[in-house]
Amino acid sequence: MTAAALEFDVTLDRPGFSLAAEGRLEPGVTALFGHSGCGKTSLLRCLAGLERGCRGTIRHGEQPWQSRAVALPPHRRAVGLVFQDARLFPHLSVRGNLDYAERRRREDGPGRAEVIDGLGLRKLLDQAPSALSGGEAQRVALGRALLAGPRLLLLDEPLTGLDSARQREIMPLLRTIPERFGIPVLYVTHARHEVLALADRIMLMREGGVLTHASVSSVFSSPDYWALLGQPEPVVIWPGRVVARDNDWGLTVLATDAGRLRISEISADPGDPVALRVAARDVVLTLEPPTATSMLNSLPVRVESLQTVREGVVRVQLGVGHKASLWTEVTRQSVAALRLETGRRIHALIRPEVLGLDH
Amino acid sequence: MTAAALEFDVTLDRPGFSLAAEGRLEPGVTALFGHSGCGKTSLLRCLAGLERGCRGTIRHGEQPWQSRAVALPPHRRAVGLVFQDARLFPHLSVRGNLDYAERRRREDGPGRAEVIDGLGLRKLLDQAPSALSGGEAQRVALGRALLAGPRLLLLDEPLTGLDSARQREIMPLLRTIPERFGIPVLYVTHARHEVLALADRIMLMREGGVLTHASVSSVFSSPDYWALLGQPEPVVIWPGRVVARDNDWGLTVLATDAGRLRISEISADPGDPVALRVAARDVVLTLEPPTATSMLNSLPVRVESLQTVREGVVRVQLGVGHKASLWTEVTRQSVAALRLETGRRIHALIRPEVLGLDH
Amino acid sequence: MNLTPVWISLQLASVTVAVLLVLGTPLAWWLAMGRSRWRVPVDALVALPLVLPPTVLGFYMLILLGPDGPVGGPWLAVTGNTLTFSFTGLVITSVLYSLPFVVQPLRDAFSSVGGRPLETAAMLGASPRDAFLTIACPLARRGFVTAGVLGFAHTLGEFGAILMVGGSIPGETRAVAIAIFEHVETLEYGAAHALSAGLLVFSFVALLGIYTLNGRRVGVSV
Amino acid sequence: MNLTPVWISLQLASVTVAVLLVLGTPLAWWLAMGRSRWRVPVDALVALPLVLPPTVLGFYMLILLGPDGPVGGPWLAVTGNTLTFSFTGLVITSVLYSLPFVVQPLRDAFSSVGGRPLETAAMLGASPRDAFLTIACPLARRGFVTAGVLGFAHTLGEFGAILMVGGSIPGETRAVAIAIFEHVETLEYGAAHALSAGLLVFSFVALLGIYTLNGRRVGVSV
Amino acid sequence: APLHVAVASNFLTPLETLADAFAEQGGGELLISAGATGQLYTQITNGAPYDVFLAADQARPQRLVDEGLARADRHITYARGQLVLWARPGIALPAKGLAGLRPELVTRLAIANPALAPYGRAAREALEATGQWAALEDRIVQGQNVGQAFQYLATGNVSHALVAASYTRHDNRPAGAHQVVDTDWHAPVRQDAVILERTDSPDQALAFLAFMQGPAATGILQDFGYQPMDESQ
Ligand SMILES: Nc1ncnc2c1ncn2[C@@H]1O[C@H](COP(=O)(O)OP(=O)(O)OP(=O)(O)O)[C@@H](O)[C@H]1O
Ligand SMILES: Nc1ncnc2c1ncn2[C@@H]1O[C@H](COP(=O)(O)OP(=O)(O)OP(=O)(O)O)[C@@H](O)[C@H]1O
Ligand code: MOO
Ligand SMILES: [Mg+2]
Ligand SMILES: [Mg+2]
Repeated sequence: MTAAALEFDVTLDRPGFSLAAEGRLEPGVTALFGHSGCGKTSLLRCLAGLERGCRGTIRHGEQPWQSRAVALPPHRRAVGLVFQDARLFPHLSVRGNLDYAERRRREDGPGRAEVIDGLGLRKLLDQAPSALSGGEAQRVALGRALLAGPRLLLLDEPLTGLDSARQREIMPLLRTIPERFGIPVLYVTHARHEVLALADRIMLMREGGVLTHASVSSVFSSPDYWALLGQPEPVVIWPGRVVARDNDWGLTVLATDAGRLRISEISADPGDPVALRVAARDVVLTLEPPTATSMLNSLPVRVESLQTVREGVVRVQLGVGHKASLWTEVTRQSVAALRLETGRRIHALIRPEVLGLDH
Repeated sequence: MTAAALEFDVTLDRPGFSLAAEGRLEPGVTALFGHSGCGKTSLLRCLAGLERGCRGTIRHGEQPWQSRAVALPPHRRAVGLVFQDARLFPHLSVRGNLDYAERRRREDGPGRAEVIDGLGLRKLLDQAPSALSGGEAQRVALGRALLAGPRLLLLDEPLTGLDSARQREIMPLLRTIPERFGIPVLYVTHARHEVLALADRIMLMREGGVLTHASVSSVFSSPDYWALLGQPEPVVIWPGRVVARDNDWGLTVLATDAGRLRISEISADPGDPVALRVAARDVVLTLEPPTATSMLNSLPVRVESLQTVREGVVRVQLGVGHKASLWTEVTRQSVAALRLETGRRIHALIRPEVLGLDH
Repeated sequence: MNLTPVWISLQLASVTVAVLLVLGTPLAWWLAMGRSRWRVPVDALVALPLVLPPTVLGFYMLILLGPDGPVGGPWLAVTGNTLTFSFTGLVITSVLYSLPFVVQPLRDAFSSVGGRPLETAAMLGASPRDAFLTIACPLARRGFVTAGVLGFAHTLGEFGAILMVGGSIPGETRAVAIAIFEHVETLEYGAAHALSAGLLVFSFVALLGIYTLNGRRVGVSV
Repeated sequence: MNLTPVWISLQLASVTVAVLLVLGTPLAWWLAMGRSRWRVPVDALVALPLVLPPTVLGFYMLILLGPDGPVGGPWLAVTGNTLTFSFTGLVITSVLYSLPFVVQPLRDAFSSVGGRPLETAAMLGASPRDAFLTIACPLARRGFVTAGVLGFAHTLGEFGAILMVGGSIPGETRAVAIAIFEHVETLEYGAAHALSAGLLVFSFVALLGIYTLNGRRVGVSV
Repeated sequence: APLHVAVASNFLTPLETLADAFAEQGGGELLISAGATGQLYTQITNGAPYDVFLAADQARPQRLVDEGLARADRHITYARGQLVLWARPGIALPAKGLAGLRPELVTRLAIANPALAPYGRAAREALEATGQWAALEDRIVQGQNVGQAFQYLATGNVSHALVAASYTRHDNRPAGAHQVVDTDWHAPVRQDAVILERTDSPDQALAFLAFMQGPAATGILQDFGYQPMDESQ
């Protein structure tokens, strides 16, 4: 099994739209995020070799896929592309669609039973594609792509149209595949919770260009991108590490840049990395650390800045520990009651959410 | 303009699946929610007259659409159905698709300019359907259905695949249409935030049957349905009414069953109804009402019940005022620290969210 | 060179194709979409005229359309004209003989279009007729072109049956195929070559025009 | 009744359809999917054999395939056999003459399938050849049936060109169409009716079987 | 090997009878290919594997001789056809022959194509000579050969036909009266036969031509309505 990265620098010109994207995909999940029509599907198609007009270079590990001289045909790229519309083969049953992929399997990948059970396809095997519901078809398409043993997975909104219970069932499968088989996954989605649950890195696109490509935590924590992410409120994502388990109370203790934090027990061992999401609404400011509350974590913080975001609402940036930062939004009245001003030290109760579990 | 309700009691039998659904759709938005494959699309198709095997009765106002004796053909039902896949006519441009619908307009409906601008279609008018991105096609399909002036709108995941900025742009249009034109809208979605933002009522389906059909607030507030709704945490939705505006502080004061609550200013006049959503994570329990916090609302509450939902996490039901109820989840440690037990009186800080605004 | 046979053939082919499209379109539609149990037998029936040698088909048409025949008799009684040896008789024969070339491509095209676009149109208020005309037919355009081309070309080149039913009356039923045949038979190879070449070049240019105009690519997204 | 002509015709039609499918499938594919600027002219060219009257086409084929012809000459030199008045010659003639009936429905079927299923197959590791055989062809099945039916029936009924190139040699090139024709010519109407009826009934049953087996509904979701 | 005879289709039925007689008398089997004279000629010039060609006219055999494809000394006239006027049942034939035909009684008159078929040419000559052509021209329909002209009559589509006399002797002939057209009105329809240069069985072919000119054949030909050969031929 080879764990090769994909490097690309491609352009595509269409009347009224042009794509110019550059990047490097490591094994692991990269979320591709951007407004409808910004060129996500077009980029996937370029990487897969399906866009004739695509110019530039693409290299998978040592193998050039596209350059001035070569253009490896799509079927030789060992790409798995799950299209936005499921595109099952109508003349084959669900089983036939899966078999088709499995017979052409290129490299190691998840096993048939694993795929069928992970995606809940067993009951559907004998059905014709035309007799599937929208979400059922989408799952079959995903399973089919996985069974073909790709070296690069391009997923165009694969969980869109699925209910959240089903999404939660499928996510573990999607999360483990890139690690187990050492393949890069480029995952298009419009759902922030999917990015947070699945992706290691995020590539933000706008109008055919790549705006940024960085870790999910740094992009989500950066105010510059909140608008594009469609975040209604400020958020930070802190990397952390499990340091202890408090079995008496069913708690797990984490070390973060903001200090030690306690959360309700998660199934992770000391040393394991975790990512924590703290949204503005998970932060309560108080003058004093309260005697007892249902919020476990109380941190001394310093007001870094104040900014009125709309009538009556003030966005407060807070510093915690040495380098951690935090946001919340309070009313004008709270600003007065808490006497908030830049530099003021105050207490924050926070309720961090561990990413990669439920959304 | 007639504001007629749709009553139906239909069954549909397929190998391995059977639908049996009954209900009454009033003008306004009803969300149709349920797991993938539970029969949402099938129900829509039955109502539209597209399923030959559909048995039972459907009546729109005074007009029977289906009964033992009659089966009004689909095109005479004045239904607008936005399919899960956009289904634009490939031989017509975007403009042609819109024109097609407008020329066959049946009753009053939103104007052309309103639809084009509300859905952001102006730039796309001359494009061919095959040259649209997934989300663009979805928007055109929605616009086309609106322009045809339907008396009943059936929307099968119309906003799925759109980024949240675009969703926020479209929602106002979708929200006003049922009121302005007196038409019932049945809206299939897997996204809770869309239900909360758009729907008046929700119809929950499971395995071909209608589990419940009631107001969004009562269904979301009922623990029975949280699993099916895919809610990771308990939630209540409280109906409320604007009683005053505190212009000094940019606050709006609401009267609810839980008492008076203050929220940051919303554009509503005294007397206007609002719906408030309070999720478990928006509730902080404290022993005493704190001197000053960034949370505006502090309520005396009574512990109604305690239930361990998973290792280390206890779900607490709280009573507020005379009839309001509230939920939160705390750690086992907090249960001890706050000495939580049934009947105990304690304080809750809550941060209610007004529905129908941003999600 | 006498070009009358050319005009007769062009007229015959045009009228035949027009009649075939008018009759064949609803038939093809019914074959593609119908749910009757007669669908399959009728489908099989449509192809049968092809199986008979043209002159034999012509022979049976002579019986059928003749003044004593089951069709020609009543026709004569009503109109006072015989069907055989008339342009009308030629059209009927050509229509029967070219029927499968028009109906089958159309049927396939309608099947490919399928029921989904029509459902969509119904949801926008289009009646089945409206949807058929504004959606199904445009989407089946490729089938119409193929049907038209095959029907037209086959009628131009057809010869045996037309000869029988038409009686090769100069200026009336002597089509170009008969004329070329006569030139070959009478060893007037020059004239035969010239007429054949003219026919081929004309047809080629016409087809080139049709195919170019038509683009033949709409709806196929690659 | 002498049934040899029937066997000859069935053989001829089978071989012709087989050859046509083998040659016509890639050609139709290229016409449907190719991007060459020769696509449209070739498309127009394919329909041309239809335009000529069969006997005239037969005349040109006779010259082309004859021992002094540009095809028949080299063939004679290499194989020692003449192409004309042989079964092989009949096959070549029928293939040319029925070409449009096979290529055009196939071309339309491939166009309807479009490029998307092939893209999908490529993403699962299928080579273009593999995808063509396992995806495009099965999805174009309706086109294959139509192509086969039209090609077979037209070859069964064809007569003028075959008579010219084949010479009606009993047991070798006298096809059933020629036999029926001769029966009619020699006033043996009884034999002609019997053979014609047999041909029609056989064809009808065969078509019924094909259409029933085929279902002709897969892929159409209504 | 059987002798391969290409025959003009109007002579196919007599030839089948002759072939039986020829075989009976030990002449061997015949392999018969029928077609229009013109077609057969074209085939022969393009290498058709025939041994003997029985044409419906004299021109085509002569051309083959001129072109060196047939041997001049093996060129005979094997039959002399007569033209008959045939009327549908219920229509009286003119007492004074073709010249007396009343045009108003003719709804349609079928002839073979004069450009292609010798009987067609003869029919036209007879109509012109009797002055009927101008009156009937717009009611004349043409079959590609005599056989087709006869089919028009047999299927009831014409009231009259000018066809070969051989049909009057045919077992399956349709009802209706017929009369021979006076041979003065048209040039005689002479049908010539040649042996082709390329034949592998010249002796057998020669034997067949001899048989055709023999008494047994003459009887059969007369039965089929062909005139005996003039001695001058
Ligand atoms: N085949 C095509 N021909 C021409 N323009 C196209 C074609 N496909 C897409 N476009 C245009 O290119 C742009 C990018 O489309 P693309 O499908 O990549 O968007 P996307 O980011 O995937 O959007 P979505 O989230 O809505 O699927 C859009 O403006 C679209 O209109
Ligand atoms: N044409 C069909 N023939 C037979 N069964 C079908 C057909 N269409 C759907 N089904 C089955 O009927 C059930 C309900 O399908 P339906 O499309 O109504 O689901 P849905 O609730 O819309 O799901 P989703 O959210 O995935 O779109 C599914 O189990 C599906 O497999
Ligand atoms: O048989 Mo002939 O050669 O035309 O009548
Ligand atoms: Mg896309
Ligand atoms: Mg659905």
